[in-house]
Amino acid sequence: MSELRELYQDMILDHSQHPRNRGKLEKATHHADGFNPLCGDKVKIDLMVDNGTIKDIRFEGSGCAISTASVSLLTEAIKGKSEREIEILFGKFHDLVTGKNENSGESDNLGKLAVFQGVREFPMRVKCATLSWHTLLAALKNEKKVATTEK
Amino acid sequence: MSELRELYQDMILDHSQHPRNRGKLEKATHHADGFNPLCGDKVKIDLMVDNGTIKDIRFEGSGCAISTASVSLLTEAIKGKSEREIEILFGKFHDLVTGKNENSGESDNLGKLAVFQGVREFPMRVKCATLSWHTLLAALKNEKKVATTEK
Amino acid sequence: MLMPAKNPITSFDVRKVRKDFPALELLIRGKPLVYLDNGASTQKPSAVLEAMDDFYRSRYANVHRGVYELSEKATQSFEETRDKVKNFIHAGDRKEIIFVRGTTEGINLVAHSFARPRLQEGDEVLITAMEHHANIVPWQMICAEKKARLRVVPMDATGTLMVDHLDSYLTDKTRILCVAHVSNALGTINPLETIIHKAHRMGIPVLVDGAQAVPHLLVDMQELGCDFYVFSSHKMYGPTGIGIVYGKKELLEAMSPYQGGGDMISSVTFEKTTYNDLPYKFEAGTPAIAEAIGLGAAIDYLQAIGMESINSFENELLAHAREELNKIPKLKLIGEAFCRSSIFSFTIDGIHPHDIASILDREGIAVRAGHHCAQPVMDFFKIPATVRASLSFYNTREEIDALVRGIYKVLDIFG
Amino acid sequence: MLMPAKNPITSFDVRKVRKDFPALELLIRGKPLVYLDNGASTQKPSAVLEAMDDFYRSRYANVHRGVYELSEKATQSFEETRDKVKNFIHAGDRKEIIFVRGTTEGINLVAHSFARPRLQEGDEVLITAMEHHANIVPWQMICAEKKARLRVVPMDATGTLMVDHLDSYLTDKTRILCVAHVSNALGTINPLETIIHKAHRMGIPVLVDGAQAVPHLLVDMQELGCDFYVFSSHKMYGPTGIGIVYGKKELLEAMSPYQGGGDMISSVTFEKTTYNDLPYKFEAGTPAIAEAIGLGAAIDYLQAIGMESINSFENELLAHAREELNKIPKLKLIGEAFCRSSIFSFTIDGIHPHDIASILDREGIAVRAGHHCAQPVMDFFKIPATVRASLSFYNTREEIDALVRGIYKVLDIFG
Ligand SMILES: Cc1ncc(COP(=O)(O)O)c(C=O)c1O
Ligand SMILES: Cc1ncc(COP(=O)(O)O)c(C=O)c1O
Repeated sequence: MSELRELYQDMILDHSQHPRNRGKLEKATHHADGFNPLCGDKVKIDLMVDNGTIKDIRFEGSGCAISTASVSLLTEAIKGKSEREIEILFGKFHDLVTGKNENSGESDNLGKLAVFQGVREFPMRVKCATLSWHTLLAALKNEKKVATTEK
Repeated sequence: MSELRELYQDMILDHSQHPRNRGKLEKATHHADGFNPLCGDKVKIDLMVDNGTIKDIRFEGSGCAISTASVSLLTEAIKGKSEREIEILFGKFHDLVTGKNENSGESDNLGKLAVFQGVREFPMRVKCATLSWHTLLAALKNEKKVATTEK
Repeated sequence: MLMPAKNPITSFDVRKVRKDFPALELLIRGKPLVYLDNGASTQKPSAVLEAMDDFYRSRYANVHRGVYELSEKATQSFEETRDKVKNFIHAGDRKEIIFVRGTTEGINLVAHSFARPRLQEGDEVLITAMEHHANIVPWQMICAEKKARLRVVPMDATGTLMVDHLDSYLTDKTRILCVAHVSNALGTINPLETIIHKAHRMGIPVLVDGAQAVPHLLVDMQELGCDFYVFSSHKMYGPTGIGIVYGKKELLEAMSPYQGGGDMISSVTFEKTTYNDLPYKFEAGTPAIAEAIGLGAAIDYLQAIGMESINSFENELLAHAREELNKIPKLKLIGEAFCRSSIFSFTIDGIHPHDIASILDREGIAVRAGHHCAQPVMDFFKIPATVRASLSFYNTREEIDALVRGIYKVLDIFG
Repeated sequence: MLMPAKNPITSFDVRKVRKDFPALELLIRGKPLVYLDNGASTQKPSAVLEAMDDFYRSRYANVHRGVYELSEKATQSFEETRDKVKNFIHAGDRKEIIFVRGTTEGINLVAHSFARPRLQEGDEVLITAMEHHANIVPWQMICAEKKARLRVVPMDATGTLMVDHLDSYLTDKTRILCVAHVSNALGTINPLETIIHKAHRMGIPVLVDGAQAVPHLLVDMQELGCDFYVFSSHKMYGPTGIGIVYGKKELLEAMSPYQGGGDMISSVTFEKTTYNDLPYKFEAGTPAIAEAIGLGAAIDYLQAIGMESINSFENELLAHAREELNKIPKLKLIGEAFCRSSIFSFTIDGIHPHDIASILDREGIAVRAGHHCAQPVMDFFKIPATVRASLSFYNTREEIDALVRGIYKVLDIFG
């Protein structure tokens, strides 16, 4: 059970049941849709970007606990950041959930996002944890295509 | 080697190298084409039927020794016979080459056709021995379709 | 059907049967595998694996074209499966049995070679609200090409097809009706007799997607009278890579070929090609030879147990499962049709199916979470996904109980 | 090529290699099997059979859709083969590797999804005089549908493509050029570099039928630069039921799907369906999963031996065979191209190939007699059929000698 408890930590359950920053942004400058065909998770992200940094963010969509908590915590983590900073953060986050750099202490810089460490034991859930990030990056590039976690 | 000698008896080799009744019938009343897609054997049969019995027959085509000998010996065996008689003869011939009725002595009634007895040891050559018969029966029915040995 | 069998099967011994399936002894992270994803694909009995292995080791050659003994033997073994399939589904003629890769390719074949040339602008193709993507997308594709209309027979909230309304969907523009025998997402068994009767009264041919039926029910082409029936080997304890299209001979004969190549022709010149006779006209190229041998062994295996025994045992299991699951708080079964096969879908309030399946997986329990390639069914029930457990005759009551315990763990974690 | 290798292979030990192939120990009516029909299909090494058997026993589940561990493992193993194929043929991207049933289905896929939408009335499809039916019939079918013209690059009496004349066949109406890498009836290796260069200069895409090349030659997509390359697993020591289409990513991306169904879509409603990304767009339905595992093992096996070793050893065998056969009176080799693979066709004056093959079969020697699915080649040489012996690296000089002795028996019987 401990691996499961590690995956479904209280903070993840809390954010999945009470996600923050849900909704739309009337004056969004950027937008993208994300979709994970495997489990049907969908996420829509609205951004307000000003001067290269993110002023505001909202999301809509339905997904599993991991993907909902991921997008909820993401919205809190990226406000005020630039695209470059977000890419670096996602790189670290990706390493965390895929179990790369296991003992490098990188997760220290991830703040609350470190709560997703348990995902590394569930390789099939990596896509749940990263869908929102792929969608965010697609929104920043204002890509028309629906973002997926497939490569 | 004995099975092979039994298959390629002198009479079969003779008929395959010097087939009888080769050619066309100017005044054919019936005609059919036969084709064995497996080995590419082709045979065309012209018949002159009068009053329900076969007055004359010619064939054209290329094939292996078994199929050429078969059509050559067939042309000799069926002159003067009625469709019904031919069907009965083919029934016996078919039993002979497939090895049915092995010891029934039926082959006695087959005359020279009994030379094809060795085919029973070569199941894959049955079609070679019977293509001409299928084509003959198709000609008697004046079927438009190309006769094959497939069922 | 959901009723417990009248005579509990005495001859059927699930402990013994399980020994035939090597994969059922696997451990998943130390816990015994509880394999409840049989709707996606079934495990294989040793008899099937050994038949294929032995074929490759002792009789392998390409089929249909060799004049030597090894090839003749291979061809015989391959063609024997055609006869076995014919007998298994009570087809009228071995020529009516076409080897394809699976249900998906089978439906595409019929869409391409039967329906497409018969579709005019404004014509209609009729499917149902509970079809698998394999029985939706090929029809969408040819309807788009031919400017025909895809119409959908609705179902009700229990997941039962609204057969009473069928007549209004069967028009003089309907060129084919395509329906699943058993729904892979809901387990519903559709009333094919009524459906086929109504369609045939209007002269409309019927294709049945039998992917989820053949492994569980006695299937009889003579009784059903459908025009096409399509299914996959890998869902009926046979190997991957092979499946079957049954088609009525007159229809198959009138159809143009599907793929072009060797074996499906009788002669080729650059100017003109003559197609081969049935069934070869539809089997271009080297077929899935060893897979046919494996499918033959799977049919032998199923027939040795008997489809009636399989069906009654699975019905008992299903009844037990539904009874136990109905006791779980917040759990909702999706699909409550009266006639059902041993598939059940469910959701739990506030917990996403994906999370449920992940937690069950840690208990060794393999179930599916997702849309089950039936997104329109999910849309109908306004849910993103369900958890689906699909049973086989090799599953046990204890495995159902393990599932139930697993679900309680889920509830516990999500507090 | 026909030249003996410069350095006789010391590392290659055919005795040892033969032990890997259980079927090579078979007896045919008491005589050791001499299997010389490798062009039709090859025997399988134990490694391939064991990989598939083990997969079914310990890792089997459906792929791509399961959220449980077993399915994830199965998906990984399946997708690993895509990488192996990519590396084996030096493709640029794993997305360029599409699983199909075999060469035949692969060519049909390209004909349907690439060529068909691009063909207008009066356009031309260019093939060659030595194609297998699989590379003729699909093109005939779409040319007939689209009122396009099928044109044929001629060959000369040695069975060599008349590449000098190619330019006059490449017109601004040519939409695709389709050519065999190695002719299955003649053994000719076609000068692909020149051919592809000439076609590309005119902006014409090239499909290469690699069925007879991949088992024998080092094949490199980067070097060849062709647009599509198609081959079958069963001819390269892998299982039946699977094959590969390589296609350049830009072309595959621009193409419409082939078959519709599960896995090839990313979302489905009754109104609208969105197709999945490469390679899945072209892989509808449950694929040949275990077969992919087997193909992966076959590639591992071939790479462990090394395609260079295979090629040089086979060339030595071929040189020996041609030398010995040329000594036989009345025997005529059909196909005398300078660049050749280890396939040779022959006829004997006055003796039909079918009779030759039957007699050889009694000696345990499996050769093919017939048109080898290349009837136009037979028509060109004005013969109904040939005997074809096609070699593998597991054949020996002694087996060639047995063939020669067998042919003398034929001559003897036909006196
Ligand atoms: C050159 C060539 N192309 C195509 C094919 C067809 O391959 P398959 O039957 O595996 O589809 C073959 C083999 O028969 C061949 O030799
Ligand atoms: C009802 C139904 N139809 C069609 C299919 C597709 O079968 P396959 O993937 O074997 O082609 C499936 C299985 O996924 C199914 O359950």
